[in-house]
Amino acid sequence: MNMNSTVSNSSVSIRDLSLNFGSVSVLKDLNLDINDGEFLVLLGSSGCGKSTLLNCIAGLLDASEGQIFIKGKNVTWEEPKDRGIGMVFQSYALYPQMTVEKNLSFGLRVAKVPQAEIDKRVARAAEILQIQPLLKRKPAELSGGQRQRVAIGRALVRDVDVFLFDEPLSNLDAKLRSELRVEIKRLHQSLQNTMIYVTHDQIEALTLADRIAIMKSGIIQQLDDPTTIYNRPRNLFVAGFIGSPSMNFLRGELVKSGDGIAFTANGVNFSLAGYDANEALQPGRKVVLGVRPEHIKVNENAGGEEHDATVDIEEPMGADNLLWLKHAGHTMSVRVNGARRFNVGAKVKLSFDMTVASVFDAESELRL
Amino acid sequence: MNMNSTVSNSSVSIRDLSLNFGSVSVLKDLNLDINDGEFLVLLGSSGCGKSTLLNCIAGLLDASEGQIFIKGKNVTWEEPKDRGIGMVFQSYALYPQMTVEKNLSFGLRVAKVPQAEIDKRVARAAEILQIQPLLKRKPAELSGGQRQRVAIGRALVRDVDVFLFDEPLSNLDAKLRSELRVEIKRLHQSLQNTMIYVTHDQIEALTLADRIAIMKSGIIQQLDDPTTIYNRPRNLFVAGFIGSPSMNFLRGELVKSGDGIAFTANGVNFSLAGYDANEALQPGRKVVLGVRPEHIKVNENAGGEEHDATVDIEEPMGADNLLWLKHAGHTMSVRVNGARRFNVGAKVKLSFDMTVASVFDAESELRL
Amino acid sequence: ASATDLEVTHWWTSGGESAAVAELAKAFDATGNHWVDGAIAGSGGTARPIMISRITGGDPMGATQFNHGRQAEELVQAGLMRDLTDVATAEKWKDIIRPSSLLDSCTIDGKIYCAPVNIHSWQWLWLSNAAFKKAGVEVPKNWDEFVAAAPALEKAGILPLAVGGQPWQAAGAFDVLMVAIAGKDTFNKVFKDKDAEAAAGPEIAKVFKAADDARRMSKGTNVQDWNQATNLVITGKAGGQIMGDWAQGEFALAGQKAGTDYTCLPGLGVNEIISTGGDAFYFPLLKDEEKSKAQAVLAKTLLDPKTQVAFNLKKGSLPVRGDVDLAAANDCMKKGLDILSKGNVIQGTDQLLSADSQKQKEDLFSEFFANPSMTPEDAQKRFAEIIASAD
Amino acid sequence: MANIGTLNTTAAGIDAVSGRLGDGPTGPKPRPALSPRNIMLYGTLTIAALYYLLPLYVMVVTSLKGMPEIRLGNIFSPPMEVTFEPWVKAWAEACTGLNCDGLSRGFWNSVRITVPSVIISIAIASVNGYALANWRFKGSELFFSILIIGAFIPYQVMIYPIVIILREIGIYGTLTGLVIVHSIFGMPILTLLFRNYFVSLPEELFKAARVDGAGFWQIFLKIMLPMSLPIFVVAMILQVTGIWNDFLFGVVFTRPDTYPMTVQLNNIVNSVQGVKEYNVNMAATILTGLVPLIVYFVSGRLFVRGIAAGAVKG
Amino acid sequence: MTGQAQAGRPIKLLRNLNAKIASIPMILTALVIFVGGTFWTVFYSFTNSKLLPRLSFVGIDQYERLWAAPRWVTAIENLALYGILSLIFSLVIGFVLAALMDQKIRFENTFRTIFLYPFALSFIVTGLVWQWVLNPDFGVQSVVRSLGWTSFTFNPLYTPEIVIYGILIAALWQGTGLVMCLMLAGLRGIDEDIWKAARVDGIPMWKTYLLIVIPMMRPVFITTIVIIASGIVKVYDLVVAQTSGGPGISSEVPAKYVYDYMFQAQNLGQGFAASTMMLLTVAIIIVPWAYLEFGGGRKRG
Ligand SMILES: Nc1ncnc2c1ncn2[C@@H]1O[C@H](COP(=O)(O)OP(=O)(O)OP(=O)(O)O)[C@@H](O)[C@H]1O
Ligand SMILES: Nc1ncnc2c1ncn2[C@@H]1O[C@H](COP(=O)(O)OP(=O)(O)OP(=O)(O)O)[C@@H](O)[C@H]1O
Ligand SMILES: [Mg+2]
Ligand SMILES: [Mg+2]
Repeated sequence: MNMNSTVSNSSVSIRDLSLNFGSVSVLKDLNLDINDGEFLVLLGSSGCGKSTLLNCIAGLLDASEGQIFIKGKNVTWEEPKDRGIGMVFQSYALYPQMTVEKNLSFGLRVAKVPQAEIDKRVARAAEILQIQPLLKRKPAELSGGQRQRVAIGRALVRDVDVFLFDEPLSNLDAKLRSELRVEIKRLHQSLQNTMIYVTHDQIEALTLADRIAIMKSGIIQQLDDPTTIYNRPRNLFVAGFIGSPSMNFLRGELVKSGDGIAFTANGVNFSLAGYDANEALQPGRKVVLGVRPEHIKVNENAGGEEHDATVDIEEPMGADNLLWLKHAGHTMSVRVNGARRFNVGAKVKLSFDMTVASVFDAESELRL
Repeated sequence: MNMNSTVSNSSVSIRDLSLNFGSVSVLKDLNLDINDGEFLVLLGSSGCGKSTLLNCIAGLLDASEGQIFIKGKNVTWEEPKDRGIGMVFQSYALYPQMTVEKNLSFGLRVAKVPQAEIDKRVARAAEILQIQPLLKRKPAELSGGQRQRVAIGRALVRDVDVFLFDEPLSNLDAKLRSELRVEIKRLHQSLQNTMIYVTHDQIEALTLADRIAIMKSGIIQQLDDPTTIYNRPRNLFVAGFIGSPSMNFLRGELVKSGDGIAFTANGVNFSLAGYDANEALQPGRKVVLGVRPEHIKVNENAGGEEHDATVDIEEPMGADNLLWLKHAGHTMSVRVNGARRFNVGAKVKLSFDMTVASVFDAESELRL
Repeated sequence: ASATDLEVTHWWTSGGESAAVAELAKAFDATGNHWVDGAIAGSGGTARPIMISRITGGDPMGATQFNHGRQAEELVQAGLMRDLTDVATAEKWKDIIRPSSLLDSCTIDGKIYCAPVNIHSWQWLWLSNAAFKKAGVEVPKNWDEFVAAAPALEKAGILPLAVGGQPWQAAGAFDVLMVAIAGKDTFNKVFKDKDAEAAAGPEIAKVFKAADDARRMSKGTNVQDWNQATNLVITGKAGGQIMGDWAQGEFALAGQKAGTDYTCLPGLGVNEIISTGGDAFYFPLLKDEEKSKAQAVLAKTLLDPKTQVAFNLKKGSLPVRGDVDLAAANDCMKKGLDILSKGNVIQGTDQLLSADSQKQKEDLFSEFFANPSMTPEDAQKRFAEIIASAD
Repeated sequence: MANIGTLNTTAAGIDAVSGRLGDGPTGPKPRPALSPRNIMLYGTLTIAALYYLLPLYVMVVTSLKGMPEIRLGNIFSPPMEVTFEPWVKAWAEACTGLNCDGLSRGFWNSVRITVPSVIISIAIASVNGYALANWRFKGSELFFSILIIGAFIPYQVMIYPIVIILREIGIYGTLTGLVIVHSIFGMPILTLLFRNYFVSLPEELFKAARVDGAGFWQIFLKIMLPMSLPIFVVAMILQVTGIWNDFLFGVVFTRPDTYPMTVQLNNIVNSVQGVKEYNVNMAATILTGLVPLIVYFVSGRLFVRGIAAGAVKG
Repeated sequence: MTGQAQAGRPIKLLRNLNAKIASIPMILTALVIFVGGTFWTVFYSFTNSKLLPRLSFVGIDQYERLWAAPRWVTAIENLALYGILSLIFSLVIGFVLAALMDQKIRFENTFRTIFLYPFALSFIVTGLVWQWVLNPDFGVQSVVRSLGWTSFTFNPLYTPEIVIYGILIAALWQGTGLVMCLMLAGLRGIDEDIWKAARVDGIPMWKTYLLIVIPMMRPVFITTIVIIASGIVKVYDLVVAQTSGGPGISSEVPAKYVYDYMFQAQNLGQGFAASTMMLLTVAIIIVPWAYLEFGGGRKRG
C-alpha cells in the first residue's frame, strides 16, 4: 500500500495543497494533519477558502498541487464516493422530491446495497438522529433543524470514516443553532468519527472543536485547541478574530520599569508583572498589548495598579454588561456582570490582569 | 388640528391596529405608545409581524383596522413621505445606479428642495456618519458597513421625526454588527430622535433599547425596559425568548416547606427563599420555575441549599464556559467562568440564586 | 383632369401576368392619372382575404381584381362597392361585351358593379412536343391518347402530367375533365342546378375514373405553383398540364411557338367547349370625389379596345369584346376565339358556385390527387355531398 | 491550563512536515483532452451545431451562386463563381407585379413599423408589469390572468373583431392601427416578463423610494428603469424579432405602399417568373432575417441573462 | 379606543390612482380584445355568416359540418401528432443541449449563439429555407443520391405520410434554441450543493439529472411547456411557407383551416366555429396551468 510514515497516524492528511481558480490563488501550500476521531473546526471569515479546502478533501474540487490522504490512502485522484467521506451542506442540499427515507437511502440504492442492509442502516441513522417519525415526509414539510438532521443522516448511513460539515448551522436561527450544536457534539461523542467542520461562527468553533484551524486568505494562521487559541493567540489576527467583544489592543512600546518590564502607550505605563515574560520582551521594542474585555476589572481593587477611565457607552446584554470606556486616548471595552450598571460619563478605576494578556510584536504581529 | 389627549404626549401612537393578508391575520388589535425621543425595539422571532407593523407605521401597508398617530397627527391615510418618518432597511435598499450623494439627496430632489439646502443637509449627514470621502461612489463600491451608514444617512437628510429601522444590521458579520450597534447608539444619543428598531437579535435589543416590545404572532407580549424584560419576564414565552443560553425551566408544583414556600419537581425540593413571594404563591399550584444559567453556582458554596448534578456536556466559549448538567431528570445549562473547566461525567454541587429566579403559572404561563 | 393616384390591387404576379398588367397601367397613366400597383403574390387565395379585409375594414383601394362571379356578391350587398351603371350605360357595355353572361355576373339587382377585362377558359391541355419526341411517341390529339402514352413517357423519365400542389389546380383539372368527358349538360346539371343525384351518377363516375388516371400520371410532381408546373412542360420535364389559357403567357415568355414547341388541346381534344370565366375589376365606394372620377376613367380604360388587345395578348386570355381585331393572336388563341364564336361555352365554376363550395371542392381534390389510397368511389360520394349542400 | 505546552507542539509540528510529499498521485487529476467524455460532449455539440448551421450555410451559399450552377448542383457545394447579383436583385430589382424595387422599399417600411411598435409596446408593457409587481390593486391580478390566457388565443380568432374595432375608430390601414395591433399582441408575454422581473427586484428598494417621497412615475423612471437593462433587452429582442418577422398583421393591416419586408419577401418568393430564382429568394430571405439576427447577435448575452431573470421565475 | 373620527379616509377608487391609469391599456386589451373578441367570435360561430358577419342563427350546424370535414379531422390529427412530438422533442433536445452546455465547456457562447440564432428568424423564413433543404430535386435527397446511394429516398415534403415530420424538423430547428436557453437558466438556478451532495453520494451524472435535477426544475418545465404549447396551437406561417398544407391536405393544421375558411372560402361562420374549437383546446391546456400559477398561493404584496 501507498503508505507514508508522515501520514500513517492521521485520519486525514493534507500535503502542500495549493488551489488556484484561474490566476487567483485560493489555497497556498497548505499542510494539515487531522487525527483519528478528532473534531477539527476550520474557522475564518468569509472568502478565506474554508469551503474550498473542504471541497478539496471531499474530491469535489481538483487540487492544483499537492496530495490528500484519508486513512493513510492517497486519495488525491479518487472520486468523492470512494474517499470514505460524508458531507453536510449549509443549504442542506436535500433532494426535494424524495421522502426523507429516500433521501437517506438514495446513495445506497445507487450503489446496489441489498435492501435489508439499506433498511438497517436507515433505521439506525434515524434512531441516532431521532427522525423516525419524519421518514415519510418530504423536505419541504420539515423545519430547518429537521432538515439539517436529515442532511447529517445522509452522511451517517454511508458509514463513512470522515464527516465533512460546511457551515451546517448558519441557515438556522440562534436558538436552533445552539440546540443543534449540542446535538452535533453528542453525535461526535458517541460516533467518535473524524469530523471536519467549517464555520465562521467562533462560538461554534470554540464549543465544538478538539482543535481549531484559523484560516486567513488560504493560509492556516494557527492550529490549536480552543483554550490555547483563546488564551495564547499566535498572532494579532487570531487574537482579534477570536473573542466577542474582541480583544482590546493598545499600541505602544516596552520600557524598563523598576526591576521588570512595562508597557507604555500615550504616556501611561502598564506594569507587565505576571506576564510570562521571556527574553523577547526587550525595552524599546514596539509592541501591541492585547487584553480581553473580561480581563479588566472595574472598581474592584485587586491590589495592583489602577487606571482612571470614563464610561462612554453602556451596553447591557442581560447576563453581562459591556462598557465602552475612554482611557488615555484609547477606547476600551470591558465586560462586567449584567447586574452592575453605570452611568454614561461616570469615572471608574480599571485594573488589568496581565497574567492572561498578550503582547505582540508590532511588526511581525506574532505573540511574544 | 386633529389632536387627542390620549396621544398628545407620544411621538408615535398606534390604536387598535389590525392587519390581515387575505384571510391571515398578521397584526391583532395592537396598541402602542412611543415616547418622544425614545428608542423602542420591536423584538420577535421570524414571521411574528415586526416588519408588518413597521411598514404600517411607515405607510407602506394599509391597516385593515385602527389608526396611527405620529406627533399627535392622525396619519393613518397619509402617504409615507408626509408622515415625517425615515426608514432604514435590512438589505440597505440603496439605489444602485446613483452615487452616495445622489442616494442621499434623492428624496430632497423629489420634494424640490432648493439645491443649496440639499447640499447643506447632505454635508451635515455625511459629517455625522463620516462618509464624506464616499460621496462620489456607487453603492456597489462600498462595504456592507458603509452601505448601512448611507442608508441611515438617507433618513437623516430628510430631517424626520421618527426613524424606522428594519433589521438594519442582520446582513452584516458579527464584528461589524457590534461596531455599528455602538454607532447607532451614539447616533441616538446625539440626535435624540424617536427611533423604532426591528430586530430578532436579542443582544441588539438589550443593548440599544430604552424599551423593548416583544412580539409573538402579531401580539405584543411585553413592553418594558431591557432590565425588567430580562429579570422579570411577564410570561414563559418572554422568559424563554430572552437570554442566551436560554433560561432553564423546571416543571413542578409549589409545596409548603417550613415557614415558606418551596418548589418541587421529580421529587427534589428547591427552597424559594428570597423570591419576591406574593400571595399568588400557593402550595399545590402547578408552576414552572425559571432560572437563568448565570444564576446557578457550581461548587461555590453560597451557604444555601445544594443540589447534586453530573456534567453532561461542556461548551467552552472563551470568556465563559457553558455546562450542560443532568440533575434529577432535568437537563440544565449553567454558565461559569471560561477559565473553569470540568470533565464530562464529573459530579458537581449546584446552588440556585432564587432572588433572580422566576415562577410562572403552568397554565396561564404568566409570571407570579 | 389633374393626376389622381388610384391604388389597384390584384394577384397577377407571374411573368406573363405582370407584363399584361403593365399594359393596363400604361393605358391608365396615359389618361393623366396614376396607377399605383398593389400586387399581392401567391394567387387569389392569398390575395382575396387581404382585399376583402381592406374593403370591410374601411380602407378600400381604388380598384381591385376579383374573379367575376360570386366572390364580391356580399360586398355589393353590403353597399361597399361602387355602382358602375352610369359608366356602363355611357359606354354601351351591354352591346359590346360578349358573351353576355360576363356582364350578367357583374349585375346585381339590375345594377352593374364590375368591369370584366378578359375571358379565361380552363379547358386546355398543354403538351410538350419535345417530351413526346424524347419518349418516341406521337404527340397525342386527345385525352385518351395522352393516357395511353403515359407509360412511354414514364419510361423516358418524364413526368406524364404536371399538377402543381396548390389546391385550386387539382379542383380545376377535375372540372376540365368533367366538361370533356361528361359533357356540357352534365356539367350544368351538377354545378348550375346543384343536382346531387347527377353528381353521384354514372356519368360523373366516368369522370372520376379519368381523374384517377390523371392522379396516377401526376404522381411525383414536386412543385407548388401553376407556372412552375407549366415550366416543367416548357422544359420538357413533363409531358403535359391541364391548365387554363393563362399558361400560354408563360410559353410566350419562354419564346416558344404554338404548334412547333408545344401543342394545345382545348377541351382536352375531346369536347371542344370552353368556360368563360375571367377577371373583372371592382371599384369600392370611395368618399373622395376625385378618386371616384378616376375610377370611372379606369373602368372606361379597361374596356377600351386598344387596352383589351394589348392586355389580352400578353395575358394569353381572350378579350371581352367581340369587336376587336386580334390578328396578332397565335394558334391557340385563335382556336379559342373560334370556339367562342361557335357559342360552345359554359360558365366557369367561380360564377356558379360560392367560394365556400369551391373551397370544399378544392379540399376534396387536392386530397384526392395527393392520396392514392382514396378510391374514386369514395371521392365521388364526398363530391356528391358537397354538391348537395352547395349554394 | 497545564497542557498548553503539549498542545502547542502539535501546532509547531505543521511546519515540520511541510515539504515532504508522499508517493502516489499528486496535483490535479489528469484529464486528457480526448477523454471519452469530451469526445461525447463536444461531438454531440458539434453535430447539433451543424444541424443548426446547415440551413444558414445553404442560404448563404445558394445566394452567392448563379442560376446555372444551382440547376446543376449540389446545394451544399460552395459557389464556384461568387456572384452578388442575386443580392442586388433581391434588394433593388426583384419584381412584384409592376413594382421592381425589390426588398428595399419593404425594408424602410419595416423600419417605420418596427421602431414605433417596439417602443410603444415596450413602454406600455413595462409600465403594466411595474404596476402589477409593485402597485397591485383590486382586480389587477384578474386582468393580468385574462391577459396571459389571451396570449394563447390563436390570432385568427382576434383578427376579425380587431378589423371591426379599428374600422370603428377610423384607423384601419394606418400605421397607428398596426402599431396598436402589435402592442396588443405583444402585451401578454411582455407584461409577464416585466412583471416577473420587477417582482424579482428587491421590494425594499421600492419601499425606500416611497418613503423618500417618490410617486408612481418617479419610482418607475428614476429607480426601476435604470436597473432593468437585461429585461428591456429581452423585450426589445422579442419585439424586434416578432414585429419584424410578422407576416399576418403586416398583410392584413397595411396597404401595399406600406408593406413590411416579410410581405415583400413572400411576394418576391411567390412571384415566380418562369423558373424559381432560388438564389434571389435566398438572398431575399437572408436580407429579411438580417435585422433580427444582428439585434440578436449584438445583445444575445443579455438575452440569456434576462430570460433567466424574467421568464424562468414564472 | 380614542373615539376619534377616521380622519380623511380617502375614496377607495382614487387610492393607487396612477397604477390604475397606467393599467388602462392592459385592462382594455384584456376586456375588449381578449374577452370581447373571444365572445364575439364564439357568438358568431352559431350563425351562417358568409363574407360579412350577420346575425342569422343556425344552431350548431357549423360545428356539425366542421367535424364532418375530413380536412378538419386531418388538421386536428396533425396538430395532435405535431404537438406531442414537438413537445417531446423540444424538451428532450432543449434539455440535452442545455445539460451539455452546463458542463463548463469551452466556446459556450459560440455554441449558444449557434443554437439560438434560428429563433431570430421568422417562420416564413424558416419554412422557405427548409423547403429548399428538403427539396428532393436539390436538397438532401439529391445530394445523398449524387454521392452514389441512388436509392436513397428522403422526400418528406412531397410524401403525405411523413410530411408532418418535415415540418417538425423545421419547427425544432427554429424553436429548440429558446427551450435550451430556458433550460439552461433553470439548470443554473439549481443549488450547487445538490450536485456536490449527489457526487458525494456516488450518484452517476445521468441519474442525478434524471432523478434529482429534472424533478427540481418543475417550474421551468411548466413555463417551457406553456410557451411551446401556445406556439403549437398557433402554428400557421410555417406550414404555409413550407407546404401550404400539402401534399393534398396532409399537412393541414387548424389555424390554417380557420384562416382559409374565414377568408378564402368566405364562410366566416365556419371559420368562427373552427376557431372556437381551437379556443377550447387552448382552454384545456391553459386553464389548469393558469389555476396553478395564479389562482393558488399569492407570492407577495
Ligand atoms: N469557482 C470559483 N471561481 C473563482 N473563484 C472562486 C470560486 N469559488 C470560490 N472562489 C473564491 O475563492 C475564495 C474562497 O472561497 P470559499 O468559498 O472557499 O470561501 P469560504 O471561506 O467558504 O467563505 P464563506 O464563509 O463565505 O463560505 C473566495 O475569494 C472566492 O471568491
Ligand atoms: N404580502 C403578504 N401576503 C401574505 N402574507 C404575508 C405578506 N407579507 C407578510 N406576510 C406574513 O405575515 C407574517 C408576518 O410577516 P413579517 O414580515 O411582518 O414578519 P417579521 O416579523 O418581519 O419576520 P422577519 O424577522 O422574518 O422579517 C408572516 O407570517 C408572513 O408570512
Ligand atoms: Mg463557504
Ligand atoms: Mg421582517
